[in-house]
Amino acid sequence: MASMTAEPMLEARGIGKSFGALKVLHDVDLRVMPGEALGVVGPNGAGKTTLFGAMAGAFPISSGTIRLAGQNLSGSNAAERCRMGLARTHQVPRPFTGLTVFENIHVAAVAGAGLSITEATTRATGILERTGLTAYANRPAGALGLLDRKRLEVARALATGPRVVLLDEIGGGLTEAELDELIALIQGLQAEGLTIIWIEHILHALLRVVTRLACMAEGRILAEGDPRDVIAHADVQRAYLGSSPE
Amino acid sequence: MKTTHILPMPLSDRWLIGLACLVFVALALLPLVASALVVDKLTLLFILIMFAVMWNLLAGYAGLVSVGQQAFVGLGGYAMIRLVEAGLPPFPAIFMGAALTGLAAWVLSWFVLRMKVGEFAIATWVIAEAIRAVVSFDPLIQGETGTSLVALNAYAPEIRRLTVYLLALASMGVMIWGTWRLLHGRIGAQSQAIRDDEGAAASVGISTFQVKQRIYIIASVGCALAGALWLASAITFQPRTAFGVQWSVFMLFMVLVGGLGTFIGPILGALLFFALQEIFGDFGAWYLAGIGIVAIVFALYLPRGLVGLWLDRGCDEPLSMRKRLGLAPGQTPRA
Amino acid sequence: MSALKISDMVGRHGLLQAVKGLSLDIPEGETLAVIGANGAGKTTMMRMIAGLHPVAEGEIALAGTPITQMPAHARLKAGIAMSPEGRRLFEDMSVRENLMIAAENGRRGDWTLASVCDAFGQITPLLDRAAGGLSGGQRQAVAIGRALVANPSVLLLDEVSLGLSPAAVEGLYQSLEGLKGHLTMIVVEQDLTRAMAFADRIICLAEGIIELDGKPQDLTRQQITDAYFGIHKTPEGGHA
Amino acid sequence: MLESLIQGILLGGYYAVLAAGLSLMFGVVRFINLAHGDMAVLGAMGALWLVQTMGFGVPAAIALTLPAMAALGWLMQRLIFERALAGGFLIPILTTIGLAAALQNGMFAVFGSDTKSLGAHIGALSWSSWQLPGNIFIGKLPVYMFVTAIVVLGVLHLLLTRTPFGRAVRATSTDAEAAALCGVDARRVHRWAAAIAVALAGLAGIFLALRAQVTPFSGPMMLIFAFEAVVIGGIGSLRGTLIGGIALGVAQTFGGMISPQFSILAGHCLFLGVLAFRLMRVAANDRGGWRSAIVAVFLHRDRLRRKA
Repeated sequence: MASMTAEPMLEARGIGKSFGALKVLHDVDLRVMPGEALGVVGPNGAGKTTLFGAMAGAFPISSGTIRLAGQNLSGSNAAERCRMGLARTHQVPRPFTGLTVFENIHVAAVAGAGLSITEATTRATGILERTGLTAYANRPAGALGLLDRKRLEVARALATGPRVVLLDEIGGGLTEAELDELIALIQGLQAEGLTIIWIEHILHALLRVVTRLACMAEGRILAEGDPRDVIAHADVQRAYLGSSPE
Repeated sequence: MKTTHILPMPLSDRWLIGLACLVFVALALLPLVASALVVDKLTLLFILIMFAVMWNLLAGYAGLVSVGQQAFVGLGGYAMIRLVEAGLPPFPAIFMGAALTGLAAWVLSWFVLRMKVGEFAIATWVIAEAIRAVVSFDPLIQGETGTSLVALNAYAPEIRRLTVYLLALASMGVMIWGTWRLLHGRIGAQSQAIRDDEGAAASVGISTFQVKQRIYIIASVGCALAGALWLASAITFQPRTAFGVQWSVFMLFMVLVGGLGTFIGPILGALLFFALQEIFGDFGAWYLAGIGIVAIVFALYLPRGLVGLWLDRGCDEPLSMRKRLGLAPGQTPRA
Repeated sequence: MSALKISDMVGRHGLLQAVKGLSLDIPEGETLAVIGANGAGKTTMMRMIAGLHPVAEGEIALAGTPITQMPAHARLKAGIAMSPEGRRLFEDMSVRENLMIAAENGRRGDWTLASVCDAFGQITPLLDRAAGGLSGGQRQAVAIGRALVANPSVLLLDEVSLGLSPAAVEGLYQSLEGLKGHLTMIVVEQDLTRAMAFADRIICLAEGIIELDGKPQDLTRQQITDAYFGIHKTPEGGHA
Repeated sequence: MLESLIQGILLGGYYAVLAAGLSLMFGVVRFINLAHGDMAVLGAMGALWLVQTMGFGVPAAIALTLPAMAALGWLMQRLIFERALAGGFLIPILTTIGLAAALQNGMFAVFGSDTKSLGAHIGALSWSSWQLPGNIFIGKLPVYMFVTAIVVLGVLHLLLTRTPFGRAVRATSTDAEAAALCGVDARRVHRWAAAIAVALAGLAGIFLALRAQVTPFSGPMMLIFAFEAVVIGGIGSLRGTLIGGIALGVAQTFGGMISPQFSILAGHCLFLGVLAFRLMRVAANDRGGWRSAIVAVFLHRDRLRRKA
């Protein structure tokens, strides 16, 4: 593949993070090539969401470096990273409840991509269409159901014109039909060449999208590679299910 | 058919704005016929509306609940007194004073905007108290005794009354119009996003500190301007009154009763507060105690204020900040 | 006689349905293990039984008495105690105080500070230490002791071995063996092998519903793995 | 100098009692009561009314006022604060500001605006003093008040650390859910905590009436002092509150040596300084300590310049 020789789109090296005395991430290395879709799995408390927060700049990291297309991100805050092309969604959707769905996307397009009000309107309209939210455009975001809140998370991230999106458990709690819709959306983004990292515990959904899988446990990457191999990996089985029989 | 435009303002809002313009013109002409008492009362009303609109901008749209806006009310007046003392004519001094207060707000913003909500509310109050104490050290102010804007006595009372009235009317007009423009622009949606969820706002590229800082400075300049105008009509400056926490309490009452975070709410709240004061003001302390109880009742049972009553009936918010997208018939919600 | 009966219980987080119509009948003295992936609804289910999470729909009955609307502190007095996820010890207080709170506000019975220390030997030397300074295994022992000292008839243990060393897990289960049969236990356990060895019955939750329910000896590891990962739902496998 | 220090420390006892109630409400109930100072004034007014109108002695008036204040606190929690707490962070602020306005003006309407003092009813105690070596005079009343403050805070400390009720209070304040799992009814605990907090406010108000004057509008200043003491000492411990109260008292008496107006300003400055230091320390820790914080700030500035 051509991307093998290219520069990684997003690269995390030796990421460590402690909250007080509690060390949540130990020396995590992760890299994604442009256009790649990487899945991240792992049990509760493995540090997956913390890793996303660290990369997106939600809080400062204790050690390590993060590069976006070769550019060092340390010292830039979350807003700056977003404007540089690193967008994220939140595990528990965090819509701006006082704004309408359209305004949620519009404000992201204005702030994250630096568009004018008119340009942002055009982009937001297109994204509403893609994410199937057009019908709810003028509703307050606080009134949305869960699926639509998750769609809005994705829509808002897309509005910022990202090069990389970090998707955090956007499939949890959805029905099968809802999940299918969501997967179709993400597959579409992938086809357009967007780089994706997706944390998900609904494995069958993840496997329909990602080409590579990383499994985390206790703040470390246990295994990384072809999804089927990672699932079969003994350490991964142990992390999920406990000690193997016999 | 795909729609890519934001709906124009609803007809009812256009009527409302037209009506407001008419009222504005009528108010500008009113001194030709009205008595001195009416002019004075209306000046006070304009000042109250300015306070309410500014506090709403701060707390309702940007989520910065301050109990210390009296710092800027007092500083606006104090700066005016100092500028007049330095030789500036009193009326330009009103605006210069407000601008200087903006500078003070810029300095303070680096400190207060890093605090959490509870800390912010109290620390802004303590800062107001500290500024009051510092100001009363100024020999010109003579401690708690205060001073008077004697320079204003150079004007005939009618001229002074009329000038302050017109300046207050114009300032109020500019503030309402400016807030309208501001909230419809980039910063409006961004500040509301910060109010709803600051972390998520940062994650979509909003520079949260800068946006909060701008709103804080604008609201401070607005309060300073209103404070200086109040001084121009009251003439006497006493630190305890000018920096009194009652200003913030009034702002909070007007905004809460009218409807926090709505454009028209604070104006309604100011009108109601003014009316209550006219009707029950003679009851003095009992009236003010009643205001406190009304505030408790609103906070506990009607936290969205008078506009909330309207919204609860399923009606659209008048003069809303919402950007509505034009939808084709097939695109309306399924449910 | 059922110790705990849950009928069509629904639990929500905001608009998300975490528990989707769950029914369960647990006979007195049974040890039930609950397994399932993250987000399957295990912890929400436990919190609903303990009274920490509102029941949106459905009923919970304790020994025949409906307790659906009862607040958590009253459920302790009615006989349901829980060692929650994350242990939730009062970190600034001593171990003794942690135990005393539950003893003072719970039911009277055979379990006292002394008998808890007998059952969990490792607690005794820790009594006067601050709970914040304990190791993972010690914390879990204290959390279980704190639940026991309220003399419950139903004991809920969430994420029993999460974050513990193998030796600590071993010691803990040895102590728990002694409780089997004396009271009704519901145990959330990520370690499948452990769960199959310890419990009388296993249920596997997936996305808020019971995917599998049976006695350990009747279930194969493959069945459980499939239910756990939901792998049978991949396109190749078709929808089960 | 030494005399001022001693006076400042003695004054700190009063501030500590005032602050303890606020801190208890904040720490246990997570409720910021902006009417705390006005409740203190209400306590003072209640005692004054009992003494001046009903003819009770000062000790009897105190003994009657404090339980009444506790009952008031319990009712406030039950009727107002519980409901306000359910409405997020804004509603408690709005509610208690309204309550403050209602209390201040209500007391003004009932008791009038004159400054009042209990000082006239305690005879020689209000002005007599002990003479220490080095020609230092220490008022008897401030010493008695300080001792009372220490005793009250000590009893409160024992109540919180040694009794089942105290354990329930501490458990609820650290983790209300875990406390519920231990059979503790948080609402009941909150009501009793509010009762104690308001009784403490009442005691502080009586202290103020004994050593100086009160007016119906003294409340906001008392609230500010209470906040300053709480923040200076750090939220969460009675010892911290006592230290914060003493630090505030000492700052004010030393400030008062420069000029009378400077007294209160010195307290404000200490408060703002402590707050600024804490904010900077948090910001620095976020960036991995002071040194790297300074480096980061400069790097950051460089990059912004390059962008522009």
